[in-house]
Amino acid sequence: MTPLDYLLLLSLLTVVIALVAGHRSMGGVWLTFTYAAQLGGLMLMAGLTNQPDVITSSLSFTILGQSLTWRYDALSWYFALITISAGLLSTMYTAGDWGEKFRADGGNLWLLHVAIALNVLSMLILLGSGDLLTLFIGWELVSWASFLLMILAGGPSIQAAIRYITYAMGGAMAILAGLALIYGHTDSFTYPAAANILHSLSTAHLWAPLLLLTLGFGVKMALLPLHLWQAAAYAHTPGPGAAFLGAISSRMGLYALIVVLIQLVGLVRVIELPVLFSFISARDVLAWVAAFTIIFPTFTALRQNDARMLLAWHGIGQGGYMLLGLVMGDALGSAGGLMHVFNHATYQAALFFSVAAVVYRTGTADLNRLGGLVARMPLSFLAMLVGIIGLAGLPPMNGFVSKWLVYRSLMLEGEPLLFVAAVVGTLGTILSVYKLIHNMFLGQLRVEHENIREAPWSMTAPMLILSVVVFVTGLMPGLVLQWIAGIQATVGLPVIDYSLGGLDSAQGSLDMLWVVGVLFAGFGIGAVLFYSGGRTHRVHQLDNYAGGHFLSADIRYHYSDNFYPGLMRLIGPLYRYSFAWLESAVQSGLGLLSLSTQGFYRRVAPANYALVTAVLVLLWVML
Amino acid sequence: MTLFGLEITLDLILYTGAFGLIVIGAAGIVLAHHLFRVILALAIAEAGANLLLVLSGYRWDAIAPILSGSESAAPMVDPVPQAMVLTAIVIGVGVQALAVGLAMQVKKTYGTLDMSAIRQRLEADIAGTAGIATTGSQDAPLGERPLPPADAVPVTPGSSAR
Amino acid sequence: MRNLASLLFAGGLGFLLMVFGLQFDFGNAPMLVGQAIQSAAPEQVGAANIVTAVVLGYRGIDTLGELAILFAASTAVGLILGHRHTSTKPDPDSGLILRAGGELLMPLLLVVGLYIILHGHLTPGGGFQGGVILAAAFFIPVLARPSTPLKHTGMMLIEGFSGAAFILIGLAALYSGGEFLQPLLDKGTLGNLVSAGTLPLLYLAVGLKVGAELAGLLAHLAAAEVSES
Amino acid sequence: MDALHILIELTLMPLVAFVVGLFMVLMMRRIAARIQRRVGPPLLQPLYDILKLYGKQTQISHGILHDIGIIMAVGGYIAAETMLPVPGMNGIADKAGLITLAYVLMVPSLGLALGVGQCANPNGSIGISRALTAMLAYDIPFVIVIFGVAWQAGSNNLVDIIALQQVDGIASWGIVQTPLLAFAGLFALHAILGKHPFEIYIAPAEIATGPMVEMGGKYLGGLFVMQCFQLYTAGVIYTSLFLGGGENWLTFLVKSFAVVAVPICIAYLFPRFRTEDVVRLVWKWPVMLGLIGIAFVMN
Amino acid sequence: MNQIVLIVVLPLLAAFLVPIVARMSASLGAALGPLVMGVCLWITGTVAIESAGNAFAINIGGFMPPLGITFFVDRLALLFAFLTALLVLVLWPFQGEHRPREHALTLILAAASGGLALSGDLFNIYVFYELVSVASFGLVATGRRSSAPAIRYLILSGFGSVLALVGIALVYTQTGTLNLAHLSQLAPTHLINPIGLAAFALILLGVGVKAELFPVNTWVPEVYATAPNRVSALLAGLVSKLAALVILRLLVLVFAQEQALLVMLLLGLLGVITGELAAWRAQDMNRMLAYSSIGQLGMVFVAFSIPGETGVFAGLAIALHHLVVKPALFLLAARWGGALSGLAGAAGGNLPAALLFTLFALSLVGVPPLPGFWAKLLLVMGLAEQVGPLYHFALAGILIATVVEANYLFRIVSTLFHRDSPASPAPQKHSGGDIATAGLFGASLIAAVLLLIPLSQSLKTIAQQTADAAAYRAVVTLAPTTSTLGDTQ
Repeated sequence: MTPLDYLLLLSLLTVVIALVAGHRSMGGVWLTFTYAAQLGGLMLMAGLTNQPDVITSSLSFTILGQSLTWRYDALSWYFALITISAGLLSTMYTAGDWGEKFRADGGNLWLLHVAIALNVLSMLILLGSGDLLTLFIGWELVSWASFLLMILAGGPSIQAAIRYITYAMGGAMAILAGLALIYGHTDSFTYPAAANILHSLSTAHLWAPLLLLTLGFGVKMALLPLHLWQAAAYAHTPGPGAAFLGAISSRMGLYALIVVLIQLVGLVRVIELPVLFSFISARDVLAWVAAFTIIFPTFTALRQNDARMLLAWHGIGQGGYMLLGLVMGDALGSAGGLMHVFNHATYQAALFFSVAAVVYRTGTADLNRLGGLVARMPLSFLAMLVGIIGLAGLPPMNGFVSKWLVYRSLMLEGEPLLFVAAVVGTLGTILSVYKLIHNMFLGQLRVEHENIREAPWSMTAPMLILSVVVFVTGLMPGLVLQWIAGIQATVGLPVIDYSLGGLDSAQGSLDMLWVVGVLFAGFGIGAVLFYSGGRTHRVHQLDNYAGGHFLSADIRYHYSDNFYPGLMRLIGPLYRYSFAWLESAVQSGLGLLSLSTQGFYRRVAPANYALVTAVLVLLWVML
Repeated sequence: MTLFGLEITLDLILYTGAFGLIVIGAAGIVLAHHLFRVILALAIAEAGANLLLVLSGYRWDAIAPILSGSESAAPMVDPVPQAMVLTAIVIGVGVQALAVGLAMQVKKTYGTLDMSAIRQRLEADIAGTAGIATTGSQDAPLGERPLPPADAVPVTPGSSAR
Repeated sequence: MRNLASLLFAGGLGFLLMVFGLQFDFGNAPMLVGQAIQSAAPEQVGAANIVTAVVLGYRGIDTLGELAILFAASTAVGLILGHRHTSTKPDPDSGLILRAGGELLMPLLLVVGLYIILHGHLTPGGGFQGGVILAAAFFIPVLARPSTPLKHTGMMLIEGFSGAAFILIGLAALYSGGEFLQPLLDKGTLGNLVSAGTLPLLYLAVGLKVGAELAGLLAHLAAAEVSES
Repeated sequence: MDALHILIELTLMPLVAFVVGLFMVLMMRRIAARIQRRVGPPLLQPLYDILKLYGKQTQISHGILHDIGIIMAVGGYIAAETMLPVPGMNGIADKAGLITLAYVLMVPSLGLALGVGQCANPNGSIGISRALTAMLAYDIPFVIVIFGVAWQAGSNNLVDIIALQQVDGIASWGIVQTPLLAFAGLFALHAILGKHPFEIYIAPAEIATGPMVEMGGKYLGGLFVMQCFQLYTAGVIYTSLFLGGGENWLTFLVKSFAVVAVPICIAYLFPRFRTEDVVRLVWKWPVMLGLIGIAFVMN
Repeated sequence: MNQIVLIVVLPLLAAFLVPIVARMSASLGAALGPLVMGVCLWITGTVAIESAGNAFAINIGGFMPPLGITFFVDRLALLFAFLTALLVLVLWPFQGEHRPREHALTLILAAASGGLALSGDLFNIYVFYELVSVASFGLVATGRRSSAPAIRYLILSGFGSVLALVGIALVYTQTGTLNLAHLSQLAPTHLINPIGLAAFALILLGVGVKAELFPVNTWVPEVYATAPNRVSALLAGLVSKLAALVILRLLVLVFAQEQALLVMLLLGLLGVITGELAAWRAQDMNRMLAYSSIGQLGMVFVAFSIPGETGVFAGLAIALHHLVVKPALFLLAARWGGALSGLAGAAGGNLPAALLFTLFALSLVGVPPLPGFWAKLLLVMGLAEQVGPLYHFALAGILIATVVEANYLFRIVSTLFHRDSPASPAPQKHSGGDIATAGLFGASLIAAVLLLIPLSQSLKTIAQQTADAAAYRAVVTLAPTTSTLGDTQ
């Protein structure tokens, strides 16, 4: 029994407990403990981050002549850490009042627990894949587990989940095709064999598997133009489920891409690999896909009117930073990309938790039906504030550090356009998250929300924990960067030279300890200055400038709808529906084909086909 | 004997007969509108196939495969195809009888033996039993459009509060 | 236009098959199995009619299958067209000549049919040919008196037991240590009526079965027509 | 560099910035007055304004976040000033760099936005919406310029960039080496300052001064302080990027004031642009020039 | 060992006697069929144990092979004989009014299916094939509104038979023999040529009607939509596989040439694509399952078109998987036959059925670790090993079709579980028998997951044995006089 066995067994145990006790009121608490135990199991393997080593599971099969093995390395460990933590916090969140209300509203709490536990288990299995076949199996398990999580809410989530599973199956089949091509060359699914063959393949032959695998894994990552499924699917998942999915689910695609692009093909090869008949390389293509994945979903998020949708769209956009940093391939960029996985998971989960808390209290996530909640739910507000600062990538939160690393890498690699694209994404995010927090927590408190209270502790605790993590890892990014450095050493990337506060470099270093320190000192001075002024007195929110008009409680005096009209007038037509058109075109085409094949099976004289086929085959035989 | 430069031999004639029957049958199956004619065409085509089968056992100057006494020196035609044809014919009879029975049932059910009418009635019947629209109806497109139109219904601030 | 295309394809099929057919050396078939059977049949089966030897001996299981097909078709027709409705309408008068002719012809046809069946292993003819004649014999009374149904129970018994007899003869061979349908009994003298072992018995079963099945089929169809009109 | 030294630097830098900023505000108002054929305010008028606002009796607060917004706005700038090297003082410029500076500079905007949002006045929110849109517009040419300069210098450390420009006098200044970037930068600077024609987010007649609508007393005073820092920061960044920074305090101040004067002089000649026109304009010319400039730099 | 012939003969005997017995005693008549099928099951089992996996041949009537008819018994034949008996038994029409004729037809179907699995003679295969046809026409026509589909099916099948007969005639004219082992011996000199290929194409089109091969499968949707669901289950589950098995045997033994594989590949691929595409828009459960069945069978053909043991292995795996899944789905569809949109929330009334449906759908789509995944993986691996663009094209086609399949299957699954459906009349509850039977299939699917490794190994052994034409020839001892072809040609 290796530590990995313990981990997988613990995860399995969690699933079993969820199956047995998921419907009990104490089930959530027990599950929280088992997730904590999983985290403990993972910590047994913490040594992985220090040296490039693997821990193999004693579980292995030989089937159809292929051996299936599982093992963990630093990369798996890092992703597993995020996965289990997300599971832990989501379950903790679910375990208390939220779950009770969910059940009271007719939700299937048992299924939610089971689905999250299954998701964690399948992700841990995927992360442990020791060859291409187990990678694919894990991949499928993850896809279907998240399908279960997405679909359990019923209602509008069903459409979204079906769309997801269609995309996911498309992706899985592309992966299978890619694996098949590799298998066709090697007759084996092991990583070394695959790496060997991928190294020796000619450019033209390498493209097909590479493209297929990237497309397949890209679906899960929601890379453009395969991103349409994600936002709705995540947003319609019940609160903690959405947080879990938003935090880690689509990062599995990144994990697999790292395995393929970096461990198997080698980033050097990707950088060299030219796109046929052009002067750009595969790396450029990937980088630009990542850049567009940053821009388009971010600006789509900007126009959402549902908080969960908005966050989910941002989740897509942030995935672009991860890929962008990674394909830069230098120490900074890849560190930034990898670190962003952790950072994104933390603030995204905090944001979803906060939104779920608001939904829990108010019953809506419609940005046009909220406002002024900061006075009633200050802790949720705080979590959201920390979260949006992280999401927008502003100091002092952790999102800033990872994005900074990506920017620096882009600058050093001399990619001005990609750099601009990344910045455009960040700016769009700032606009969008301000809209989020403004429409929900700032401005006028609605009459019907006059009497609501802060969410209970079982809900605020997870988000505050996450807020602390977001802040602390922003202050001391070295905590995360040490894991990143371990990963970089394991997968064969240049290793980042980090310090506790950031990194030291001759070409411009970053020390978050100083930056954050100065920032807070500045705030302190500002506060001193401010409070040295005259005494303030608090007025009612309706005591407001209204052009001489007197406001009363029934007047909605809050600007929320169509928040950025000027911008929308300008850029709205540029991207609206462009990808949805693509999708519906495929769909209509399929429908047309389907209709005609049905027509084929409806013919009056079916023997016609037999006759024609016989004649054609005989003719072919003769010629 | 030659015709149009083509030497007319026995095998040409016989094969023409066999394949001709098959062609007639095939054309009938494909083209006929009346169910009974289709069944007849099927019978014709089967006859062609049987003829072809018999021909495969033919030998020049051979006698029927019946031992009539001691002189077994004379070459006999192949008995195996004959046996096969016997079987095939009976099979054909069975199938055709069943076909006629089915045709009668069809006539009873739909009141017509016209192939395309049957096809239409059948389609309507299946659809009717299942409770769905017959043809041309479209499924609802899969999934929602991901982007709600921003400027579809301008909600004025305050309107929702009242 | 579509008709023309279909015709063209049908013609094309014929032409292409023709091309293949004409590649053979017509009249000089390889006859591998045929030759061997011709030489082996007299002592292995003992039937003068080699075709019969093939039908009931070498390819006996084919014949069983074909009997089953007839049975299946008859059963299926019975199943589809349902139980016979006894017509309430009075018999249309079929006339004296037809009635009398029918009554006269029936025994004659029975005799001829049985003769052909029983000589199947010696001369052209046999169970199928004879069976069809038997069927006609069974069916003629129905033609003469449409409202008088065929003796259903009798038909069914003949149908079932003749088929079972065929199989049981085969099984007897199996349990006497041979293979299924292995020839039993004495081969006798080639050309005699009582020769070729169990072959005539099998042919009798076949004949009865075919006769019963065909008659049943015809009766079913006729009854359905009667009930419809 | 001992701790005391750096502590002194960190204290002095914002203080200098504030004082210089006050004079920049004065200069701005004087220039505006001259263009409008007025005399303009006296020397210490900006300071008096701030003191007066801080001392006012009616200080209306819309909640704690309203306060925090102002604190963040001022505090963010104070922090940012420590990352801007001035002659003799580098502060923490070598630990932060250009990108960090650019992002720290967004913190005050975000703080202000939060504070305004808490006021629950649609005029304020509309103003913020416009201001954020404008930020989206001008930050793009701004980061292009930053990229170009950082690439040119091979570093994103402002200290390095300034040092490189001081190697051989004017010839090594950014404005000579990379004139296109310098021009794009000036354009962006103008927009950053939010002066005419880029002041749609204030638009007094339309949305009642937008973000400032609910600001009075020390809240407005805070904003005045912020304005001082803003002008100073803009001037010093540009100076550091393109004008070789300050060899000494004299040239440093001259350059900074000159930089700030340029947009102010132009500003009052134009009417206001609509939001989308701002975006369109800024995304067109400075971005184009900036990209061409980068193309030159990277060759 | 030669008692294996009983699995063909006994059901026939029972079929002949069922009407008589039923007349005498209704309960005895009703019990006769299941009893006989149980005996068949037992016989197959004992023979399988006795033979210990070694192939052997039985000469019917005791005549040496090319003269008489041979039954060739190897693992594959035994497997399918066993499955035939088992499936017929499981899908036996226990419920409803007792109709001896229906029992007789079912027994005939079983006998003929066993015959198809065992027969080693080309014409004998044709006879059994026709027997299967007639029996299935009859069974199909027992549906209330299925006479029109049945006759259309009959006509198509009849035309196919004509083509097959012509193909057999070509083969016989060319070689003068019908025994598969003998043909296999002669094939290299006599059938690996255009005539052999033409004969194969004709036989393929003929036998393909039952196997739901692409252009001759137009009967499938309408027949499955109207026939009783147990009959649909038998046809889709069993009969189609046996027809495919026949084609496999012919392909391996007699027509092993590249072009033949190519034709199969092309037709199979078209079947996959058209089937899944048509299913995508199907609006009722039965027709959707029918189209999906076309797609699955197409996949079997694509697999068989991979030369060698790999293809046989993959094809058998897919065929067996489909044999388990599709009958169960048809049973579940028995009460869910209406419009798909009418199934909203059906899971509420009948959770086990909905869960079973989900399980089968998952396996059909190929979700690991369910058997469907491994079958598909085998196919993918097999296709990937082949060089040639057409194989890769087929790979792409199959994978795309899988995506389409996942979409429509899970549209239904989600409809079943759709909670807040409008007040629509709840679909009927399933009969207990249907659910139990479907549960049996589901359990076997799960068992297959647990026993995956031994199962895959034994299936591999079966595939090896099946793909080995030389071993087949070695088992069937030919009469010495005919073992070589005279120089008459």
